Amino acid sequence: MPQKFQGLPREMIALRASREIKDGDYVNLGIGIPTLVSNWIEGKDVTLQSEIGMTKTGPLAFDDDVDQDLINASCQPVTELPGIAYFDIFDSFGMIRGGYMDVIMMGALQVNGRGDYAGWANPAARGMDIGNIGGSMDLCAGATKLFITMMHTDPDGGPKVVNEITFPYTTKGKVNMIFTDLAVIEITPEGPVLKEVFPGLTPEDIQSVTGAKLIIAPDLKEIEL
Amino acid sequence: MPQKFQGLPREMIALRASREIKDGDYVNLGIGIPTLVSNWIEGKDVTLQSEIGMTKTGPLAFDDDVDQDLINASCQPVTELPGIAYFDIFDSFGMIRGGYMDVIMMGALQVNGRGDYAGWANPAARGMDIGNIGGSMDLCAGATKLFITMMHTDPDGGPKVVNEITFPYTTKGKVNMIFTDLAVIEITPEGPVLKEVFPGLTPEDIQSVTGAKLIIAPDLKEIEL
Amino acid sequence: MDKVYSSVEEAVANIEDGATIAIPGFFAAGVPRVLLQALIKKGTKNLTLACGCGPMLGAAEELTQLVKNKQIKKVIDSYGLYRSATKGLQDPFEQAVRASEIELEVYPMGTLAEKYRVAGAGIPAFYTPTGVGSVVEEHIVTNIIANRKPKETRVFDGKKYVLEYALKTDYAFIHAYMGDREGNLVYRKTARNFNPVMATAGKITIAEVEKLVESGKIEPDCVHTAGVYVQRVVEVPRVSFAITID
Amino acid sequence: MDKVYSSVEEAVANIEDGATIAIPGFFAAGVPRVLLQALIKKGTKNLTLACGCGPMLGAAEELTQLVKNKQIKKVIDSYGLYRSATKGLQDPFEQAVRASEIELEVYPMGTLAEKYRVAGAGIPAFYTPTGVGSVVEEHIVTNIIANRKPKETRVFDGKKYVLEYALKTDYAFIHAYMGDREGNLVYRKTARNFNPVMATAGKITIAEVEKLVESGKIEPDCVHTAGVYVQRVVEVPRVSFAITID
Repeated sequence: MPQKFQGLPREMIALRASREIKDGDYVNLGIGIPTLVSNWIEGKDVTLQSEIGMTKTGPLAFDDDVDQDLINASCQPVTELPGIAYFDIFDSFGMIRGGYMDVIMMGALQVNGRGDYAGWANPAARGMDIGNIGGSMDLCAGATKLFITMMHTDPDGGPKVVNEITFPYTTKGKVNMIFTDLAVIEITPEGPVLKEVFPGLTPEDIQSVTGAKLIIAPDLKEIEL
Repeated sequence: MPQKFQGLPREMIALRASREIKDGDYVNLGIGIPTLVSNWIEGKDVTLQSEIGMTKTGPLAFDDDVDQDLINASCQPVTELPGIAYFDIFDSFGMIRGGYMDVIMMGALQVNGRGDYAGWANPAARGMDIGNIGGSMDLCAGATKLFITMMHTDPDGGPKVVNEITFPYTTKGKVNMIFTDLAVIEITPEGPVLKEVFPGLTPEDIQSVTGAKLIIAPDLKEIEL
Repeated sequence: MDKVYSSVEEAVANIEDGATIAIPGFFAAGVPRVLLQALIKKGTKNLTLACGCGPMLGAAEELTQLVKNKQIKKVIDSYGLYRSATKGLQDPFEQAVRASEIELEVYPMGTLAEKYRVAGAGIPAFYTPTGVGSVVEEHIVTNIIANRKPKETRVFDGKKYVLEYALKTDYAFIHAYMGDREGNLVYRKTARNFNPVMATAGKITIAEVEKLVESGKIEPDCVHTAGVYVQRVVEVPRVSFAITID
Repeated sequence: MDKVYSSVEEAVANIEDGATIAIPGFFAAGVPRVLLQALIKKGTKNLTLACGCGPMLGAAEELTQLVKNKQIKKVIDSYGLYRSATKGLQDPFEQAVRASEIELEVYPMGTLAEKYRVAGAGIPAFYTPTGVGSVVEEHIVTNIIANRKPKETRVFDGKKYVLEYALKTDYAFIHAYMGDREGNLVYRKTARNFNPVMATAGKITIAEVEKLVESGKIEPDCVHTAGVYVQRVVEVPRVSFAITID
């Protein structure tokens, strides 16, 4: 089944999500769309942490700037910003679990309206029920604010904001907001609240590609970039 | 009560104990007579660890060589040997608990024949039943070989190698050998074995100032320095 | 983010009565004495000083002043008393402990180190072999009898261990040789000791640095404490002091 | 003590079949590839590779060779499979895992980091919030169903935690930028990652260093791994490799 609606390109999801990052924040960006968020923080006084063991990670490195001893947690060559610090992996995860990250952004396979999400194993695609946990569960455990950035539906057009999670959980009850190509959804104690929609789409359009029952925000607006 | 027998001076107890240290050993020396052992390891390929956070601790520093940022765990200014490394306190105690020290030497208030010892609190002298634990219990927990160096009797002539420990325990069942001014005693599953005596003294002399019942080694000999 | 404060007074200004403050230093080495002096000046009361190995013996003048001002409620340490019982008898702090006016809670040094480290690393509790065979395995060791709460033990693979808990503090005072504006810190020789673990244990970590440098001036592979752990940085003069605790 | 070996072959000579070896590296960074190549040459069988974050994806050629030689019994990792399921389908290692010929035991990365760290520090077990709300809290996550042993959980202050255990290994292979004859090591940038914790986890720790220097040539305040943890040091050429794991 093809995608029902055309929405934001991945880079623009990242731009929208980047608006939630404030001066002074320490931020960890997961693999996928979250990594693209780093393109949108220029001018902000933000420190990127990479769980491989550094703070003040700089932009991607190319050509002669590539140093095989300097990669981010997505295995991409990166550069140094002034004030960069390197540290051991246990220190890196100490600060992650210890709550020192102000904002954590992750991709997901499925999220539900209670703030649970699944992102580390896709038994259907992999042919087994284990996969790559990586640092995702540690990042969730220590998260102050946990944001999910992802496409609103899977490659077959099926919902990723679901009523019930069917893939192996990464964490439960920790997600604060979801940023997709079609919408911005906030997880509240009452349920998932639709806060912003892609220009031209109605709440009904969004609900039609969403598994979880959405609450429509009284001040619902278009996604502003 | 004065001391019944005259034995080795403290420096010579340290010398005898130092004979147990072999090339390649990592060694931690406690406060008191153990610290003096460091005077007798020249020429040996031995690494001294100080729990304050260094390996390859050098000899004491004097005059212009004193650096207030470079002290050993007894708060004495020391010097650096080639290959010295500094580390954090949790790393220091990680290697101590983790069993990386080949030899640990400690002073004691009381030791018994089962390898228990007391060294951190003297309620009689202090007027309370708490005192300074310092790193002593960690050193015992991680010890491969735990040696006690001390005077054979207390300042009043009372035994320190006792039948029953009356001061607060530092550890139980961990002591391997005891080096005093009068004797060398090995703790074995059968009990404390008198291995060496100060020249001129008999096993009966040693027993007369010892609380624990001593087993006399078949190859009993004089303390050799 | 620029975390530099212009004075130690400003850096400690909002510390409230009743706060728990981590105080690093191993006897005379690496003690945040200038911050302690600011705390005396400010007169904050009812303090718990969470130490590692006798930093207040290294900062004896500051300790005596804090005791005389009745600012201290409790001290946590592995080595809080003078080695000499005779000297201790004349020490105002030890007198207050003996009179139960100040609580002294005692742990093995390595257990304390780990209690601070795990506090910063999101780990609530751990098992350690240290203290087994002593009163440390039975209850919290303190001069205040009512606070001697029992401890748990557990056997793994035939060996007994004690369950110990994370020790998070409201503040941590840190003494570093060098720091940059982001709060990245470098310590010197054995003055490092408890500073890095306590920097992670404090909810608010305040670092006094002998040398303040611009960000980018510290060799990134040689940073001892990453700035993420440090909320306030203040430059202080290097203080000379006697190296003795006897 | 001089711990230098003259060749990697000599450094790995006594590794026996069935050994568990810690392999640091975070994808392509800091992987001890020359030691891995010596292990392939030696042909040691029945190995357990205790990893942290996909070092064998960074050393893909070595992994494929080890799988083809049937040298691997088990891999412990947080990220042991290619990101792309399509690529994974063609990967001999993943095929062996899917066929249950090789066991793959999976932990969260920070849990693994701590398992190695506490192993070297004499701590048998610790509680962590990581994995709560997932299968990680329920049992050991592995493709071999019979080995899915249950895990304990416990609530502290109203929050749930998982009990995890130390992971001590027979050997640790370490990749360092610089080392001296005593085994003091310095890592470079993000090639540090799991190397320091694994250096403490190995009963025998073997370090390949790109630059061997005399004792005293490393700045003592910048030593990352103290020589006490390292039993063997061997100088190796710097290996260049592709930085990709997709």
